[in-house]
Amino acid sequence: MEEKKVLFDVKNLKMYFPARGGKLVKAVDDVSFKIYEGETFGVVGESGCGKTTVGRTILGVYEQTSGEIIYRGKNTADFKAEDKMAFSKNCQMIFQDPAACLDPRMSIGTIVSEGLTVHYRNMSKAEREERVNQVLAYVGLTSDYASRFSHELSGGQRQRIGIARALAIEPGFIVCDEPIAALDVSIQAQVVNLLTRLQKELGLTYMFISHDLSMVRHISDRIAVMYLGSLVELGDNKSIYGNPMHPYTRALFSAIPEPDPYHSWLKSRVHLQGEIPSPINAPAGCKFCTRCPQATEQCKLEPPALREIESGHFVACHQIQPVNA
Amino acid sequence: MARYIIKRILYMFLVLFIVVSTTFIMIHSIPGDPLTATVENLPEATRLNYYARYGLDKPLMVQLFRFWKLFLTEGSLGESLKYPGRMAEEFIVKYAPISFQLGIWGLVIGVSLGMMLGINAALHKNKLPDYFGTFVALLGTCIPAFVLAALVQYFFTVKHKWFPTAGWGGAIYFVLPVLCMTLSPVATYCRYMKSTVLDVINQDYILTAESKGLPRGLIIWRHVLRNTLMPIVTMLAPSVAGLLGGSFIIESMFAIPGLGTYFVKAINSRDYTMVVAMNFLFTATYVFSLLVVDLLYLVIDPRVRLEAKQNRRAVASNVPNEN
Amino acid sequence: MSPMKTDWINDTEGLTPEMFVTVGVDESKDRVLRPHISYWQDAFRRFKKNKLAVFGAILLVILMLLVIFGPIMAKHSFEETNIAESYHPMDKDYWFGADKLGRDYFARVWQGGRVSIIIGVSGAFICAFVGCIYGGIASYFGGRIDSFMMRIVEILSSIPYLLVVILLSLWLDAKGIKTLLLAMCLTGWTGIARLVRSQMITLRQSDYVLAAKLLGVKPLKIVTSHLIPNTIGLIIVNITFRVPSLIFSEAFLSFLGLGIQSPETSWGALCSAAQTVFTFKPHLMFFPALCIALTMLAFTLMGDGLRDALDPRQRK
Amino acid sequence: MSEHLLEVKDLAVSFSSYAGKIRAVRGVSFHLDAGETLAIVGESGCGKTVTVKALMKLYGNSAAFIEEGSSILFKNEEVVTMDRKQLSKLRGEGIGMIFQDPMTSLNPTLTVGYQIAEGIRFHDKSVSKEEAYKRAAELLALVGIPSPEERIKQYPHQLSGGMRQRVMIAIAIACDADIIICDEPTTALDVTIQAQVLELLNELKEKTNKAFILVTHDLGIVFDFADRIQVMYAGVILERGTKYELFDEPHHPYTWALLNSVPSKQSQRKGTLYSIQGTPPDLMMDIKGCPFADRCVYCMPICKERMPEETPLSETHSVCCWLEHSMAPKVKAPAAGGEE
Repeated sequence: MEEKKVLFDVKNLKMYFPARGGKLVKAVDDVSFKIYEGETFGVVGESGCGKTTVGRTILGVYEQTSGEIIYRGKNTADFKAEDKMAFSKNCQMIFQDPAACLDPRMSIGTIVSEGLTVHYRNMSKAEREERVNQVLAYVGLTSDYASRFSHELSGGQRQRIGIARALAIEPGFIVCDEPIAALDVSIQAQVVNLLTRLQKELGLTYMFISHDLSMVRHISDRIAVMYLGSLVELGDNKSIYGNPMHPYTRALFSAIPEPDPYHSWLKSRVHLQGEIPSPINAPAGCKFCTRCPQATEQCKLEPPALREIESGHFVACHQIQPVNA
Repeated sequence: MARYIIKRILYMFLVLFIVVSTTFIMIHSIPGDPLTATVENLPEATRLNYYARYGLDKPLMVQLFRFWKLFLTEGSLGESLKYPGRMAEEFIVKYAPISFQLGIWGLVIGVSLGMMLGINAALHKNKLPDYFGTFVALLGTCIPAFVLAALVQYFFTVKHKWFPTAGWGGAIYFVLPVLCMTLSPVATYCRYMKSTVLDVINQDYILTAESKGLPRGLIIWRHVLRNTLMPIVTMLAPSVAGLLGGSFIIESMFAIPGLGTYFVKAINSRDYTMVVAMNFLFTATYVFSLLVVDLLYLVIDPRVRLEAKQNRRAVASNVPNEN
Repeated sequence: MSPMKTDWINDTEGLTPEMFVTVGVDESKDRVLRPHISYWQDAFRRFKKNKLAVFGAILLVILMLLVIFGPIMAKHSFEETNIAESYHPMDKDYWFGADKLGRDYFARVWQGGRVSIIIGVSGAFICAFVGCIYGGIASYFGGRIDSFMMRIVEILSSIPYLLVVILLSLWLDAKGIKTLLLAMCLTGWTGIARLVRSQMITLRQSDYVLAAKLLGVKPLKIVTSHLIPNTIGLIIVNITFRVPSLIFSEAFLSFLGLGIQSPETSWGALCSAAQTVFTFKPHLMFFPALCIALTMLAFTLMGDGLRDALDPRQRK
Repeated sequence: MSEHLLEVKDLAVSFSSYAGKIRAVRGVSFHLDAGETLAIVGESGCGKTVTVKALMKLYGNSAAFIEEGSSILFKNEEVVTMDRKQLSKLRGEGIGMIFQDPMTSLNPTLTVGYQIAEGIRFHDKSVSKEEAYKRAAELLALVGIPSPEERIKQYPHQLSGGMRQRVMIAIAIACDADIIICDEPTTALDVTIQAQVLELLNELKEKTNKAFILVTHDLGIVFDFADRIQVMYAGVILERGTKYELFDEPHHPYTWALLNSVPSKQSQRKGTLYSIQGTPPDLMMDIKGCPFADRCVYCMPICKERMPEETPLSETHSVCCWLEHSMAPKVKAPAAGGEE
């Protein structure tokens, strides 16, 4: 396999938000990972694990508390104005709620061409229209839609418009933030098929954030598992799903409902006690130690580092030792 | 919790201080003074004498300081400029109870009547009670209090001599003024209560209550009304302020010796002390009603209670919603 | 199990083989069927459906026409005094009769209406303008500036506005439209400032504004293309409700003698003057009072209709 | 007379809206016996929630009504014609319900204990306040909430989502209802919490002889929880059967789509998922023929003309599809999760 090109290199990213009473919500707490060009990088975790914040922070929606985000070898903190423009042209986002991500007062055509007016200033009106129609065709909609308003569309159609808006300026990287969570089962499949098709045709890189573990398994090349702001496990699809090592990952994956009457996932799952602590009062050591069946004194005191256990498979757990160590 | 309450009380005093000081400064910087407002061609010496007596010759800030010092040490609001030798608080003690009685009766009757009409309208949407509520609410918003007062006076005191025209005596003098004062709160609260009840009725927990088999009356009493109180309570403080203003007209039309009539008189005669004193009273009433509303929240809504307990101030959190 | 016809699968009566050819999904069917309407068209359609609101709008138009043309139509000027015609009864010459000084009451009522409506409308627009800018600035900068600006609003709104009016009229040593307007607007804008601020904050956190930011759209462009269009409906509704409340306040202040001074007049001033002779000449009170009531009614009904038409929560 | 605990016949429910009548449920018949679990599966807007709410005439403030000709027999008593008093008894004592969103389904201004106890006290007037709260605490313990004595004094916002859903379950079983309706009970919950809540429901199922109706869009949780499944679409039942029958030999193209649009362990990564084109029909319209016809890849001209009748395939399995007809082409179900 040839050397993969690194698109994003995220190092020790921390994103804290001020909370009531002078406390801090540690939404993302010391997370490092790389995203390679052309891959789908899946991020999974339960609510409050910081997966959305990670996605938004690397796109520059929030200014990180600390840590570095290196985009194509350049630190985003050192970006000049033209770098920022190039970055925003190249890195886009798809949102969870298709109803909320479209301005109700704008026609679909205006929404889709919004980015064109910024990044393709020289385009004539006719060219812009043509581009809008072309992008709409990409996502499987006719040019009739350009003059419509979002309230006239169904949920699945709106999500396609959200995708078309991002695609219009020909980005290379798209953060998909729970793009299917608000959709019906049959529509989910439509959107996921569209995303995989577009990736093949346009060579896109995705960061696919979702709590739907079976969809992430379906679409991702590499997967990061997050728990309470920390990255607990990172690896390629096969090793994460085939050989989950972190106790949380194991519990999480065993709780994926399997549509199979002959095999009860419910009974065979790894049982987890208790619930996720609030990110304001997260445990000092390993974030998972309050619920982990294997937790020791060390886990309570010391946060585990993310170590490479197998080639390309990283786990943050004191109890798991590298294979060839 | 105690810290929260103390904080709110301190804040109340701060607002009161700022508002009263501002009005003090504003009114003392008005061109013209009490003396020239009443007597013309006054000898200069008399004028300066008069100023010296009331300390009006001092710089504004000194006057302000003296005012607060007097209030804090002796609880006095100063000597009336128009009635020498009489203190402002004497007037307040004498006339305020009448105004407050009128205001409180108007508010209590208006709010409760309005709420009842509103609830009924919401529970019988698109039926007779709903139309009736809408009609009353429209009537209340469209007819100014002074027009109603004039009509009421005409019909009940001139045409049919059922009530005394004006003045102040027993309970009978009370009826018409209070009636006129209730109209506006009835309308406001009827409208507001209707929309709030409709909001609450569509909440999921009402469905939960229904699924337990509870009868409609119990659901309305226990689940609907309790949750409509929050927004209604929020409106009370502005209502108190509105009624105080409204009582001015009613008092003057029914010749009731309340503070309202006095206020206008005091202003026209440039009686600074009286104006500041009365403004003090009005602002204090308003700010105090804001405090009461805040404390009522504590009683009604356990969420606010919990926050107060943990002594947190509401800060808009910008943590993204994760789902 | 309920009994079912099991022979249904073999019942071929009336069926032809052509009916059983697989045709699959007709792709062209996946199109929007609903009629194509923009946001404002939709709002207008909704407004038209509300009969009461349409009634309010028509009523308002009639009142406006009367206010504009009433003083012209009258046979006498509203200022022209004629003691000989004091309390002239209603007849062909004096349609609404005459007042104590023999001035044509018809002309005075509509002239008063001009003043009342000018105060209401311009006051509402001034309040909206100031409030929008203030609320917009507070929400745009956020943080400390925002909370400081909102504290000021809080304190300003705890000053009874009656006091402000009185103080101002004394301070400026003038009673009249300008003083009234200034006084009512001095504290009147706080409500809309709060409204605009909270709406802007909500909008700024919305996904579509975030999407625009990520597309690299400049902040000012976001304000003009997303924030303002999505707040405008709210502001329109607020203005519609503020107009009658200002007319009401004006009437109230004029009634107390703090407002418009003779020979200029307003509906409130007319009511105030008529109050003393109410028992003998009730019509002098009736006309201006009715005008106030009808104007209030028109604006309230229209405001209700506009709110229902423009409120995005009601959209389906 | 019916030998079943619950027997529903030709149930049709409509809403009146300003734009016209929305026919949400269009003639649904099914039954339920004590101790068994029935799942109603379908996408949003298919009428599954409306159907189960109709079982206790629970519409809240919406303008829904049951059409004439519908019949719901609960223990041989007609629910459709019940008056308020009978309904009060039915709700809580006969049928209990768990709602989708535990964050909004509990009254924020009342304590958890009160909300459990009020149902108990209303249905059994002889229970004192103390006893009712004691029972509430016992119920909380039963649904797996630690230190129940303290929890009953707490307000809903002090509990996490999973805890609140447990409280909802306690409320539903407080008066010993015969049927527990679970309306999307885990949709709003995280995966690990979902498993905990489902396990609790499974425990309750095993411990008691209650009948359960599970309403969900998630096929994953259906197979582990239900005995029988019925698939709903646009207000009608398209296919029904035991979970084994539906999993092994689904007959309706819509069932195929539902089963295959979710990627499974076996499905090929990044392959095309089996998807359905288009969107469900507008329920305001009259639907001639099969409601799924417009989106069905096997659609035939007859499908758009006439609604197919229910074809029994076994004692428990039946399907409504023209493909079953002797004149229709023989179609094989697509393989799970593969490429089309």
